[in-house]
Amino acid sequence: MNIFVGVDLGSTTTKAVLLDERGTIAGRGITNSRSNYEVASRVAREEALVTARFNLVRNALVADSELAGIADGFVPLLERTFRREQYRDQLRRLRGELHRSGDRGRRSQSPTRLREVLDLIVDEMDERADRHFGALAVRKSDFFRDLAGGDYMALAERFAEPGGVEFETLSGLFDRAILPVENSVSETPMEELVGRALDAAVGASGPRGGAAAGLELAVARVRSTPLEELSSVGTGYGRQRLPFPKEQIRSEILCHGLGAHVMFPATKTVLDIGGQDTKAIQVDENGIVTSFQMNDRCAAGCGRYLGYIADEMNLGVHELGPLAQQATTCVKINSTCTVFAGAELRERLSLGQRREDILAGLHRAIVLRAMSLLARSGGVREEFTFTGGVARNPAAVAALEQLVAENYGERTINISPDSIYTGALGAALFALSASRKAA
Amino acid sequence: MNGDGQLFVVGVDVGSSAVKTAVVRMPAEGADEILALRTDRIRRRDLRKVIHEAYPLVLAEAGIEPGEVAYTASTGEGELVDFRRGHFYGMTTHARGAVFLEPQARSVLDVGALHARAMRIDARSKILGYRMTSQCASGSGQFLENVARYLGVSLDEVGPLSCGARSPEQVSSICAVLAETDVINMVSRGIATADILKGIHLSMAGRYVKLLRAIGAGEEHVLITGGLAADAGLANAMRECAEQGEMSMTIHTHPDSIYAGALGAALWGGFRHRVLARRAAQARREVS
Amino acid sequence: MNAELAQLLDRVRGLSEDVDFACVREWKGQGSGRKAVGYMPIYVPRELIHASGMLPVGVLGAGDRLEIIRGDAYFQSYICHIPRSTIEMALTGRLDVLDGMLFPSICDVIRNLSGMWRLLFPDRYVRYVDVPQNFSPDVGGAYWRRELEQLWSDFSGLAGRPRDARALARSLEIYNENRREIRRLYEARSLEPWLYPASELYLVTRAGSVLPPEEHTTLLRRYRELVAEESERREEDLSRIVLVGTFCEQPPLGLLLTLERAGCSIVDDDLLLGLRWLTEDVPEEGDPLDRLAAAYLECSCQTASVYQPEGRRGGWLVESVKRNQAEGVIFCAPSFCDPALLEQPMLVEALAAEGIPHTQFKYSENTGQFAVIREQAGTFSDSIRLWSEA
Amino acid sequence: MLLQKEMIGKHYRDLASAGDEGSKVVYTFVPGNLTELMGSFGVLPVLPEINALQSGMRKLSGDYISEAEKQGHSEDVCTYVKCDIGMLKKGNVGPTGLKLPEPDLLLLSYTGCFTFMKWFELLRQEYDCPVAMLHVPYQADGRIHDHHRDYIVEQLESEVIPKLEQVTGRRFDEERLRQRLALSAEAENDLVWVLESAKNVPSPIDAYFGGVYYIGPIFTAFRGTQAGVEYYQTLRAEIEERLAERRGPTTPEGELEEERYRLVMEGPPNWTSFREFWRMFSEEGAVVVASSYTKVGGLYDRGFRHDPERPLATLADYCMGCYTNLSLPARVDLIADYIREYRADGFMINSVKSCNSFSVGQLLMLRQLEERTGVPGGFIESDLVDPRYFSSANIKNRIESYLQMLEQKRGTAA
Ligand SMILES: Nc1ncnc2c1ncn2[C@@H]1O[C@H](COP(=O)(O)OP(=O)(O)O)[C@@H](O)[C@H]1O
Ligand SMILES: Nc1ncnc2c1ncn2[C@@H]1O[C@H](COP(=O)(O)OP(=O)(O)O)[C@@H](O)[C@H]1O
Ligand code: SF4
Ligand code: SF4
Ligand code: SF4
Repeated sequence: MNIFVGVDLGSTTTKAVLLDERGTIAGRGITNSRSNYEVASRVAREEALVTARFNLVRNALVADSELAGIADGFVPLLERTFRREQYRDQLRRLRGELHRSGDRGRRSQSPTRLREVLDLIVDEMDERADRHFGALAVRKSDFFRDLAGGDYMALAERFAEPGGVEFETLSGLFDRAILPVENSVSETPMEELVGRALDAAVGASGPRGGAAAGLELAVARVRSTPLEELSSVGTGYGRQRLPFPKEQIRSEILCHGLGAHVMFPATKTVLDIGGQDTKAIQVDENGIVTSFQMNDRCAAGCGRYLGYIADEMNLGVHELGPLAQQATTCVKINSTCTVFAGAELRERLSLGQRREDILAGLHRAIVLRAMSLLARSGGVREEFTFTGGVARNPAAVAALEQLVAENYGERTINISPDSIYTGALGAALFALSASRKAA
Repeated sequence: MNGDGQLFVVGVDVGSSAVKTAVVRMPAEGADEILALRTDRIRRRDLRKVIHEAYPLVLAEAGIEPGEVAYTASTGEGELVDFRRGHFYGMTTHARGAVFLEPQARSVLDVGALHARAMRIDARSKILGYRMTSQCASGSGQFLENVARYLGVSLDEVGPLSCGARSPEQVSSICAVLAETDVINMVSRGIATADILKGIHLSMAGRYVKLLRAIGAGEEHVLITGGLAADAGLANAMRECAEQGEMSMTIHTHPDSIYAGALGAALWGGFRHRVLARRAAQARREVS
Repeated sequence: MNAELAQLLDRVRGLSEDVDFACVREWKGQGSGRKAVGYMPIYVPRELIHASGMLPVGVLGAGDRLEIIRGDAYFQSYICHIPRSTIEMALTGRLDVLDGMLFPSICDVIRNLSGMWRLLFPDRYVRYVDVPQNFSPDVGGAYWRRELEQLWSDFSGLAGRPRDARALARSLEIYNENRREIRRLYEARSLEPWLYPASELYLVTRAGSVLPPEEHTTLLRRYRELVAEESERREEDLSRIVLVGTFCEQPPLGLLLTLERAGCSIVDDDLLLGLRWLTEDVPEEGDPLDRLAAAYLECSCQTASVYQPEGRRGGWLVESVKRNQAEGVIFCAPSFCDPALLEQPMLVEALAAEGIPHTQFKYSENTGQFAVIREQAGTFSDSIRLWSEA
Repeated sequence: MLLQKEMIGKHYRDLASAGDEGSKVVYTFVPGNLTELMGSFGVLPVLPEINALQSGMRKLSGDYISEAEKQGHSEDVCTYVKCDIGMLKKGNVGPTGLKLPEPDLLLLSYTGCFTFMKWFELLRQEYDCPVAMLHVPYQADGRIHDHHRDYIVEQLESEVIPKLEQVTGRRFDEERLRQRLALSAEAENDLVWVLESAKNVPSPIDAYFGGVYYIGPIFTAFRGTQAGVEYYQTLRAEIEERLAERRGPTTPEGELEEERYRLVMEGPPNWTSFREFWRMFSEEGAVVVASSYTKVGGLYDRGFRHDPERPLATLADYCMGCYTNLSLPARVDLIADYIREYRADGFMINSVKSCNSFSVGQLLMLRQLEERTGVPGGFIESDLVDPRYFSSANIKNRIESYLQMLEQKRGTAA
């Protein structure tokens, strides 16, 4: 199968979208951005290839009348199995790195004692893997850093004292070890992990007899289908650093505009709130950008603002929105600067204000800033599409809906669960159309 | 007050990252003496609780009873110190604390978690001029903390690492929050942690030297107070910047610099106590 | 506090917080065909509007009472705040109550704002009032008289009534009386600042930007009487301060309160100059338009927006410090305000020459956090009090 | 270009020796400058704005600005002023390395900017020399009123000329002024021809980055001089040749090969990274065919010429007609016309932090121009001479996105 790749190297996350020749989405992949851009874009791409394979499996099953019944259960099982394998593989590397940095440090603790504690923690993390990837598990994040980090810190707190090691030492070690883990690629090729997952899933899925044989056959066929990349286009904050030639790099503004247009063809106005910048884009009926505005390099008003606040509150970014939605009033936040807002938050908490209400204020603050940008780019026109990571945050969405209604009247607001992939989708479309043109 | 005219005074400096408390003995004559110092990081804890817990502990450390305290003064964000007798403003106390720690100090640079302030003072710690950084946390202590976290080094390591840097990386002023990506960028270009830290120190130092310049600090003894005084890398970078800017000031830190605010508050408290006592005595004399 | 005083203060606070100009709407509703003309702060001859039977309405920004959404879309981050909230009010229909809008020549921001108004509201009456920077009666004076004449004609057209010199003469008197009353209040405050907290004085004065002048004069008088009866207000140990730099964008009320809480007692200020830019009475004799034109040349207050033909800047400030026995000066200018901030070094020089302590900081009308300002003002007043006698 | 360097070099040498030669020196501003009048008195003009921009180009402005801020100037205000004050405090050494003479008179032609007034008041505190204030009314309703012209002429007669007479000890000679005005008009004709050559496709000039070199002499000391006339003759001949050979404009990288985008620019350029900024456009094949900045010292392409027949009135008209003295609606009209007349693909606004006179209202201009012309606009932010406000990556990103947008738009139109 021929595929076209779009990679969006964002400041916080790197996304890849694969299109087939007809322009349908074959796969999507995401990873957190990290210091090695090349690794980030490779991982995102491989992740997308993995989902592409899974999709192929699903299609093969659905196409087969005998197997169609199990497709709904099989693919998620496959995915979970794969993720667990992948997580374990990364844990192995984390263990290695933890040991290595533990040995290097000149600490008062005896290195063996430290190693023992570290092993205790990682062993336990390994056992907990199923909690993240069980059938009913609600996964807190897509990223190893977050999943492992959460477990590690909790366990470190538990084991530090009995193990005679300082918590600070342990947390420092994690911060150090996670970097090389993220910045290198596993020795186990992704294809092999996928293969293992497929085998395991076939084993665990339970069909017997003819169905089992059919399943095995279908899976084998998918495994041997080659996925060939015909062309690729890169975009996003880090696009200049991608190992792509210049003509394969597109401005993220254009990609977001086009991506939003393809997802919601009647889109006129696009708002993208990403990790480190916010863009307001107006597009015409062909998805072509007619004007745009973006903010300055200040975290106030971007996703990182919320990320920072989440850190301050010891929460995950995905927890912020739901909490803020429980607010009874909306506190007015006076600080513009993110760091000062963090301080204001602490101050207000200590004065006894409700966490939910303050959070509501913080969400409103960031959306207000986006509203100005929107106004500057030409206002909110019908239809309006909200993309970027912050579109995943229900409180931000609610605040936006309210402010748009107040200022522009009724507008259709499009939000897709896949909106974080908008830029990458646009890039993939550019890749596809470039290769069509060349042909 | 004891019969011998000595006072015990307490200063509580409520910052945005930590609460600093100091207990000082002020004899009727002779030098004032620090009895106890204490820092309590706030770190997502209830601020009121931190303050209230710290107080008895620091008194115990100083070996005095609550009833013996003549004056408790707050400074910084002192509203929550509801057991205080008076409040003094941050610059007033840092200036006083600085002169107490280093009597020759004529300029004070207070660098805390969110703000930096430069003050020029006289021998009595009177403030002759000052400048503060604006409402952007770029280049603040919190910023440095964030950077350290992204680099995976602890605050104590920051200074020594930076001092050992060979070819510091030029860093423009960057957002304290987005610094993460900038730092990641630098790491991705293979720049050593030490060089990144030194670069950041130099960029911060540049701003601070500018503040000092703006208040007209000349050939003087500059004392760094506040949390970042503990960071040898910053002081070092400041010296380099001052030299480059052909400024002949000398940059100093003091091991107790972080307590300058708390000490200053305590000492001003003692001063006020005596003024008030004198007034009361006078009033009594007038009555009788 | 006396109930009537409390009520009066409530009323003026309500007027200053009202971004919908309800009282102007009310005034217009009381007579058919009534019209109102808005103006940005300073150097606007309100007398001419009044003489044409219209209500002059000061547009002083929206302070912190409006979330700025569209306003920010028109102004880059490095521009002061008052034009943002003003545009926001206009775009949300709040200024529809105004039948015309005047933009005096204060600075490039207000000047360009007048052009923005023309582009955004092509059907409304807009005028840029280019105040002369030449003070010779035959040159700048003649020019100003022509401009005023033009304005007067415009107003009479807008109001639909002929120009009437007698009406103008009466308006001059009414405004003379109003300014006299404000001056009295300032003098009283300078003598006993603890009786007239700056935040109150500000609100009471500010009411004059939306009330008819006759009504405002009565209100001012009543305020002074009520305060005199107020027995709870006692002298406190505060530093006497002159506040400067706040002539256009209005400081949030919280700022004035903060200064006072930090130990500064304001004994003179340059707030609300739009209501008091003429520092003496306009003479009652002669052709009223001539007198009004001449008054600008002879007795208008000095601000950063007006050229000073001779000498060094800041004489008036030193004089105010001395007259009011102030112990220091606080420069408090809106962020990004070029006139005020460029003026400051010259004023500082004048103060330094006299050994008058001073400090400076910036605000914007919607600043909500005063911690830093409190800290600086507090330190300033600490330094005056703790060290001054020693 | 060489010729221009020589002219400027000589001017600064003359200035440096002004004290020895007994020449009188007048400081004044570019918009509304009375060069012909000053010339008729034989005084040498110093233009602090030009010094500031030169300091920016030579990367000295950062130091100067921080010197001024150290003296108590706010970081918020116009950096031209701070750059100038800083230069003064650091010895007043001009762009060619020669010391500048102190002013005998500050001629404050208060045209199109309030900051000018504060600037010269600040200089007056330093030099204690006389100031002649010329208040030029703003063209708020888009036209010149007779009584405004009269007001300016009266000020010239009662304020400016007497002060020039007093400083130089010479009497005002109207005939000499007329001669100079005639020379001005001649050079102005050629300048307009050069600027309008950009109507050709491809354009032989860049009317913004290249344009600043073209306007240099006529906006400064050389209007109304023979040298000025000759400069514009030479320039015109050069462009005629270029046009005949269908050659593109000069860029920092040599001649532009392919004109891919035609742009109109609003707002002054950034000086501290002038070449880098220029390169961001030229590398992508973007040529600026018309700009408003090249009109700050006179709007000649809309018909105004200095007129020797009405010497003082023509000066008044000149002052009132400078670009920044135009109302916002008039500015929008002008740029919209440029976009049409010069067949531009797009327009771009460089909004500089320093200059409220230029910048306030530009975001509204952007909207209005897009609506009126149907051509998309781009918006970038930088500063004149403050290196802290030139974020290269940011600006590049915006320019790149903008140009790609134009290209994409063209792709579908075709
Ligand atoms: N599940 C989620 N719930 C809420 N917010 C999220 C979620 N995922 C991402 N975000 C927000 O989105 C931001 C990242 O957005 P993204 O569009 O990926 O940015 P970029 O393209 O700059 O990397 C994060 O800073 C975070 O605030
Ligand atoms: N040991 C240390 N080494 C380096 N920096 C330190 C150290 N301890 C504290 N800091 C810095 O000092 C800052 C806190 O300073 P402090 O003066 O206490 O601020 P505040 O009064 O605002 O709480 C922290 O943000 C941190 O960056
Ligand atoms: S104001 Fe705060 S969020 Fe914005 S750039 Fe500065 S540090 Fe970053
Ligand atoms: S605050 Fe200053 S800059 Fe802003 S409009 Fe008023 S005078 Fe102009
Ligand atoms: S504000 Fe603009 S026109 Fe005025 S001096 Fe500064 S740069 Fe020049």
